[in-house]
Amino acid sequence: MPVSLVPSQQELLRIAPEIILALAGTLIMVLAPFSRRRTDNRFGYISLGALLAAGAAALAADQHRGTAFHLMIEVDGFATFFRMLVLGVGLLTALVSFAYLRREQAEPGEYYALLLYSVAGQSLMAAANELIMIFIGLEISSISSYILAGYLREDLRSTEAALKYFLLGSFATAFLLYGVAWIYGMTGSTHLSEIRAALTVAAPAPSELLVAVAAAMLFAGLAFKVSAWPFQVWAPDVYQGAPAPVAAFLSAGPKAAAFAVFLRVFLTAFEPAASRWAAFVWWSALVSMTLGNLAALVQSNIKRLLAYSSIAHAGYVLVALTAHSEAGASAAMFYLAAYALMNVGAFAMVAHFSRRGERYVEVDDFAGLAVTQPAAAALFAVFLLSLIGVPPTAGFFAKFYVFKAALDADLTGLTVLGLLNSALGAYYYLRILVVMYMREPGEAAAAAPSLPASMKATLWICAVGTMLLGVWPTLILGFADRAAAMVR
Amino acid sequence: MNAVPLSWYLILSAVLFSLGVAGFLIRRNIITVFMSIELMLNAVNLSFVAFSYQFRQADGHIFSFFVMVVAAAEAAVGLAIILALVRTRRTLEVDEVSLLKF
Amino acid sequence: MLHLWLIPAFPLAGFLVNGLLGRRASKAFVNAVGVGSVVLSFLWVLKTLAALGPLETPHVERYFTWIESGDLRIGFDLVADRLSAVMMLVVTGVGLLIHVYSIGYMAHEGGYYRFFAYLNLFMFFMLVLVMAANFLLLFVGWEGVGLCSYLLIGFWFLKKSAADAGKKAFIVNRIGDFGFSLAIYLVVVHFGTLDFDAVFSAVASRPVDSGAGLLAVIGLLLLVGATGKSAQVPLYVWLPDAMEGPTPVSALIHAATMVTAGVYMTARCAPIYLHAPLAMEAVAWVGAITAFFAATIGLAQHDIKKVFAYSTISQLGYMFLGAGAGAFSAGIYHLVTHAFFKALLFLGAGSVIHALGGEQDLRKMGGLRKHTPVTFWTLLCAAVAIAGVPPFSGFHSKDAILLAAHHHSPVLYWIGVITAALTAFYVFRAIFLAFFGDYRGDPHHHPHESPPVMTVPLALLALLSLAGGYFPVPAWLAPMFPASEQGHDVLLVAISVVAGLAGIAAAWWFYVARPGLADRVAARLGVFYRLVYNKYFVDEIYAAAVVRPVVEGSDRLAWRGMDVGVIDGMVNGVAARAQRAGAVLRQIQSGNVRSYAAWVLFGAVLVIVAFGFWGGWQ
Amino acid sequence: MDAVLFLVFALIAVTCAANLVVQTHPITSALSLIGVMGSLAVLYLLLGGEFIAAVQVIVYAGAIMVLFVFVIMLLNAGAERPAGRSFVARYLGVPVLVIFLGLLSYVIQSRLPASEAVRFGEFQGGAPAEVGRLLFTRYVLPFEVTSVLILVAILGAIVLGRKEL
Amino acid sequence: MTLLNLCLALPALGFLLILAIPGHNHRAIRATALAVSLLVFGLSLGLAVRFDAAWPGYQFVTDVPWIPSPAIRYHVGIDGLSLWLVVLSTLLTPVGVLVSWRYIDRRVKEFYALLILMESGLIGVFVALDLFLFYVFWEVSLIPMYFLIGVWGHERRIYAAVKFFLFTMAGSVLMLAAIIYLYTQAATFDYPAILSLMAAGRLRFSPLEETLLFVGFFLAFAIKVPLFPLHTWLPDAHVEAPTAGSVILASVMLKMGTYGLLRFCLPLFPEASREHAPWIAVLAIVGIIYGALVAMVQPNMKKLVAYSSVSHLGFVVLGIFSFTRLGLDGAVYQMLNHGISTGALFVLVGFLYERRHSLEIADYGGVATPAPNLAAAFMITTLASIGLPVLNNFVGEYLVLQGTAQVNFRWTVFAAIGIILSACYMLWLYQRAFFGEARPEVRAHVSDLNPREWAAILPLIVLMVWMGTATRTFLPAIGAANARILEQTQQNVEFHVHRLAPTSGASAEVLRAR
Repeated sequence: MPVSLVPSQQELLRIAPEIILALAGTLIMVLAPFSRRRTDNRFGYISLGALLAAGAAALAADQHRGTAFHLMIEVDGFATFFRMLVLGVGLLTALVSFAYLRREQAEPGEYYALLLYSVAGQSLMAAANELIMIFIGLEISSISSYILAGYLREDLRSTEAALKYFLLGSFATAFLLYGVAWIYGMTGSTHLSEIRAALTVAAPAPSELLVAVAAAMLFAGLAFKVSAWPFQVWAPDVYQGAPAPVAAFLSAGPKAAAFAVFLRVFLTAFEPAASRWAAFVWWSALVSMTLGNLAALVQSNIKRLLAYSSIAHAGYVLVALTAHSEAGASAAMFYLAAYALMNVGAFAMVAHFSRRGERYVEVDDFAGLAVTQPAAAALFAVFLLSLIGVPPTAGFFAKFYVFKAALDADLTGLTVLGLLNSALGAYYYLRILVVMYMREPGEAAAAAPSLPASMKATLWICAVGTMLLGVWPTLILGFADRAAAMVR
Repeated sequence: MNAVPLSWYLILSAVLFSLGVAGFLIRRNIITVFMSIELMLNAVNLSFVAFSYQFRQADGHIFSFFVMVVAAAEAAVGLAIILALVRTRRTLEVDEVSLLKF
Repeated sequence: MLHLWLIPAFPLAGFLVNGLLGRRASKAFVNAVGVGSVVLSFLWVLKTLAALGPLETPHVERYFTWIESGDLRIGFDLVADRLSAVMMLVVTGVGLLIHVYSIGYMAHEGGYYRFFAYLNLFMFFMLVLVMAANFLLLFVGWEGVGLCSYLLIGFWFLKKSAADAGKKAFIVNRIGDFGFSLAIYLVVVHFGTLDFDAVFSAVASRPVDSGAGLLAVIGLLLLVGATGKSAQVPLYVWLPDAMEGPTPVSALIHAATMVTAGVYMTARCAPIYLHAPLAMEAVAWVGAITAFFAATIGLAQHDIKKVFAYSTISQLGYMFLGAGAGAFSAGIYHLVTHAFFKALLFLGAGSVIHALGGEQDLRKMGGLRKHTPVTFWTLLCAAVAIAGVPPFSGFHSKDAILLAAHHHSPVLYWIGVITAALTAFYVFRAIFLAFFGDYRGDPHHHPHESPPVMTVPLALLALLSLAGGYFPVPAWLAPMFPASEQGHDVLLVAISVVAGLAGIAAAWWFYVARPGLADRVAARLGVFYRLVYNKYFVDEIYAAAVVRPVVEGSDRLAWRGMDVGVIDGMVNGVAARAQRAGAVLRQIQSGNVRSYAAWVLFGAVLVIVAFGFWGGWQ
Repeated sequence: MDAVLFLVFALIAVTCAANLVVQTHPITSALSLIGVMGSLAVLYLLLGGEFIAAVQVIVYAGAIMVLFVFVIMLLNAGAERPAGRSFVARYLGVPVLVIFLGLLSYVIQSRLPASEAVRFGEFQGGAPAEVGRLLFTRYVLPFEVTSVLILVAILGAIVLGRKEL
Repeated sequence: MTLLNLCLALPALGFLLILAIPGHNHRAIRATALAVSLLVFGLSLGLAVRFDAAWPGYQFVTDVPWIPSPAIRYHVGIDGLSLWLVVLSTLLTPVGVLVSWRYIDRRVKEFYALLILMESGLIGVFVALDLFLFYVFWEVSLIPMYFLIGVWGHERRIYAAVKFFLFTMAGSVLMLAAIIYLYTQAATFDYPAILSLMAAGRLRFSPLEETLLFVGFFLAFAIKVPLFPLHTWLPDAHVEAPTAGSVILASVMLKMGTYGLLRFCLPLFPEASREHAPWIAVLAIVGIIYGALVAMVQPNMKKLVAYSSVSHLGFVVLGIFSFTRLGLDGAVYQMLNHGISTGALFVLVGFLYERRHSLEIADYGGVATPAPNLAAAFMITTLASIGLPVLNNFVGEYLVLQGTAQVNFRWTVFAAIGIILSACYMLWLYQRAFFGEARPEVRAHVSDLNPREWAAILPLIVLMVWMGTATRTFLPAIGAANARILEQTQQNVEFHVHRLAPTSGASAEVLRAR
């Protein structure tokens, strides 16, 4: 067959966001050695620009949907949704990092470059339609996040987080790969649609058990990335140790991208075998929620608390996945978007409040913040309430859609347990609110610096977004609905 | 007795994978732990190549090629992380890297 | 329209004016409003009754719908019939005298305006009670007078005993009201209305309840209400304590009017009782037992007001006895005469207390005949009336009751006779102790006669006590109740009169002729005397059997046990368990990478098993 | 012949891998790993993977492992101290690992088409030409994208390896 | 129709307005809060005036789409049931503002902002006709209260606030589950639409489904009411809350639960409601007696009043689950009554606290001497609370018990015991606090009511008398709404009526005649 090595313009357009990000990353990387000023924000601006441009490109690509590069990439509504989501997370993370890097005296150049690369990897994952492509996207995203987690290399916690993340991440990746190998062995393909076809129409059909084991290994690899039970162990340590903006990024970006893959793989490729995996996802969802919430109850470090809560939230998204329906997919998408807004907001607040060297990261340090900085406290409160799932915030609608999808799929028991879980989860978020609003200001809150402009911008964007989605969820939901319809 | 069943390769792969896992579980030197991961990746590669034989396709080879690239990248980054860690902690004992817990 | 509503409205207006403005107003103003409103009310009663004439049929006036829900409509309706006419006259008439008396009695008390406001409010509710044309409105008055009783008993609220007594009165009454209200609910459930005429005509069309049927239940529940308000066994305990209130209050509320509400209500519900012999029987026996029981306690009291209080309870028992024996008109008759002589007894007692500067203990009185002659003579009038000495008022009404009782059951008659003797004894005991012999009180205090504003009402009441028996109450009421044929048995009359006279004689013997004998007899009687002296320890028994268990139980079992212990314990337990679970779960997060890897591996195996061997095998 | 070759190199691979696991000194482990890689390269050849066998030796055993050895030397890593502290890894991990291996073996043995047998030389699609063709047609995007991965790796090494702060 | 929307929107605007005022300008903040709340009250009176009591359906309806998928509508409207509850909310908010005037002296801006915001949520709960919208308002009203208790409360405020939040949250998530499930069956959240689907027989639930859904709704409401044994959050919340918080909590927030029972539980799940009525009624009665008994032994005034609320609300629940017109009317009336009289009690207790800085009854005694007007106001409120005729509570209690008597006389007997007990605890409280010789510290600190305090308490006292006598102002509208609700619960549940009927045949007769 005659093949052209030169990709068409359309194909290039369909990967334009990744190209832009990679180029911008490289540009920063090249420029970085020429600027050794720690307070340099230029790279930040470059990356903001790149992210915005990539967003525009993603939207442009959405106008020309279709596959590219031999079915490696498929630009559809789903891909665009997640691309925009991870780009948005990248944008917010970049904004949070402005002040943070300056404060921590860390070099901004490589940081932003890594961030852009990581986002590029996630963006690829969102659009990838083939396991190898997914794998490479995942690795780009992961390896850059390993480094980002250890970016404060003088900091014991940061390096430890990086090491743990790296070792366990690679460990899980090995499982993922093993699964890919087996899938390839069963179906002769790594392309999602072909796998699906092989599972449904191929004769002789591959052994169910083998497929199941392969799917299980894939599940292990992906569940690790989204920190769902029973692969959640790494998350608390890494979130706690990583620099706060990075933790914000980890909890939203890679997670969203991994979920995108999760949805694609399990709702397209393995959809025919749903009877095999749905039962376990049910348990995974339930245990993730419960375990995350219970363990969060007893945390005193706010980053660690948010990490456990992130496990719980992964559980909620898995509830949507358990439903394995279109509604479930769109609910999961909405949830991830909402979660990104509120969780990045919350971590941003932590990043700002913690001061140099992240000294103030205990929940109790926030005592009386509402007195000394009412506006900041109110913004934080919005995020926390949204994390609880109180209307009219995005978090509420996110939970609502998830559980609606679950009920549509007759998952009554899981719904009830999930909702009870969200009541349980309310407790530890409330504790932060309590400390912030109902205690007298402590040393940390009394000396809290005022919000720098970039931080203010992040917090306001997140808060307004959270509230906006809480009042007009359709802003995103319609998008998600249409996108979800196309996953299959 | 000339032909080896494909499943032997796969079982070998599984055994090597498991040994890699065992290394991760048992070894305490961070570098050795890391090498165990490399062992696991190698085991996966064996599977890829074996399956590739089954389909008489070269795709599996491509995959293992990519795996090697990834392994290389991981090695570079991983060793850099280990270097950074050792610089601050002066230890290679993985058990001593447990500041963050509970 | 005769504007019946004005009758209660005047005192209500008086209450509002005095209540809102009285604190800053002069005493004269307060008097004018307080007494004037009752005068107006009394006059309006007279005018109304004159206009209504013989009242062959009840005159009902309907004003507005008070409560309407579904098919149930309860109006603010007032009725004037022969029964309520009697009551209106008694209430406004005696009430007026007592108001006037109060001007003198309360002259030196603080909260003067408050006192008159409360009295006016009481008049309002009492009039609503007697004029109500349906059960619920009657209940309004019923509760309202209870409230005023509470407020007035506790008038001197700085005194703990007064506040306690008020509270006790209210709560014990509430227990009675509990029964009354249940009766109301049953009436509505079964008759669909609360209007007297509709209910009673429906009752009339039913067969007589032979056993414990619906009407009997209603009747008994009403009786529970009546025992509360009219201080009958077993709910009489509040009335003696109620003497903590100012004496005019005792006279008006706890002798003449409010406490008779139960009798009035029983008479009002005569159609029900007549269809429920069981309930009738209960009424009679409750009355008889109370009459005797209270009389015995009255024998040994030293507080002059307490003596009269037990006397009131006893006399109310008489009225119930009459009603229960079927002689409703006799009961009401006695109610009227009792209003005269018991009000007089209390006001006289008040005059004595006033004369002695607040002393109420009979043992510290004596020889007051000389110091307070008007009081003495008027009190004596009351005493002969209550003792049933012919031809004074008590004789007539008591006889009517005893005759009916005998007709009903001779046992009841004999109880009545013995009670009559006891009554004569303790009343004259009080008179003799107070007015005869030598003054035993504080020698530095010089007793003085009360001012005319107090003595004039006394005199008027004395007149009524003596001649009140000639009001043709039974005849007037006869059309209201089925005639109970009572042959006028001279022997029975004679026996009761003799009993009364014997009581007087005994009292004279013990307290005038042979002073000191009483104490010796008391000492001889020992246990029995102590029992009576301590009022049979009923209050103590109630406290130990009801009050303390309830309070302690609520505290220990309900609050600290159930609420704090069990429920909150469970809630906190769940919370603690969740915390503990969290604390256990976090242990997984040991911080050790190798164990994390073990968990990941464990998870992978779990997933493989789940996907491979569990999911699809069904 | 095939069987003998397979068995010999499989045995070497397993032995070396086991040695990696039991040795306490990282250098010994590294050398064992190189042994595993070498024998795997032979097995690749048996499976028709000429290109991949070569890459295995050159890149993996040659480059990556050298990096490892270099770092071990750099850090002057000595033998592990005894007394490991992970209870979970030993008493949960090891038994579970046995189950894991048992499961996989069972699944492979029972479900995989048993007829398939590997004969050396029967499949020759793994020659560099074929691999290269695939790499630049069908897998061109992943191939290009790996460049980003390499960039990330470089960047990471720079960031983390840089000494001054 | 714009009137109702204004009632909803104005407080929200007021919230923003107050946020815009500089935090140190306390006077302006208070004035704004008062003005806004009075304005809203005025508007709600407009609602009451223009309300057509004869028309049983919803009035002032606004129905516009909010979210297309799933179809969630901004559908609001009021009937006789919600009308007075809305007015109650708008009345008590200015009262809350007035009683906080001096009481709240720190973080004034936030306090008033939250208070006014809460009003919006409360009104929303009572007017929402879309289940989803209802849930949103339900939750929205929760947050400000949480802060009011937690920030401006007393010593154990945090415990109380968290307990309050978690109890309510635990209930409401179950309700959310039920609401969503309902949606999956009915494909709409629109409440009237769901009812008409049910009436047309196009929406049916199996008994199990219905029971589970019922329980989902019921638990949420029962916690809010609170029904024994889910009541333990209430005493803590009340004791720790600032006066305004207690007032709003007791007067309005608890009514959200009973309102929900009546508005949603009964019509949506008529069979389940009837089937479970017996044990719910028993719980209500246990609550009545138990609440009263526990109230009796409380050493803390607010706790006493809080437990008395448990007792009073028991009557409401009992009335609702009597399924009689009288019971329902009484229950609704009792909601309003409790709002007024218990609200007033909390206001007065708040006044005492402002003077003496203690809630322990033992720290008072003889207050009547230095503060006769306060004592008089407290007395009237006490009397209203214990159900004295011509004051408001009597009417409600009477109707409830009368309605209950039509169904099961034994319930009435036990419930009526609560009325005896109410006199015990309230009068005992009154005696201990107000009677007796005034102690020196009482004399030193306690003064009589000032004009601001009069302004807060007088309207409530006037209402107590008004509602006790002129019931026709309120009852027709309530009755019309209840008749409709009762009708909705009677579809295809005839046979249950007989099963519930009392032992004596006569009352069944009466019931059938109705």
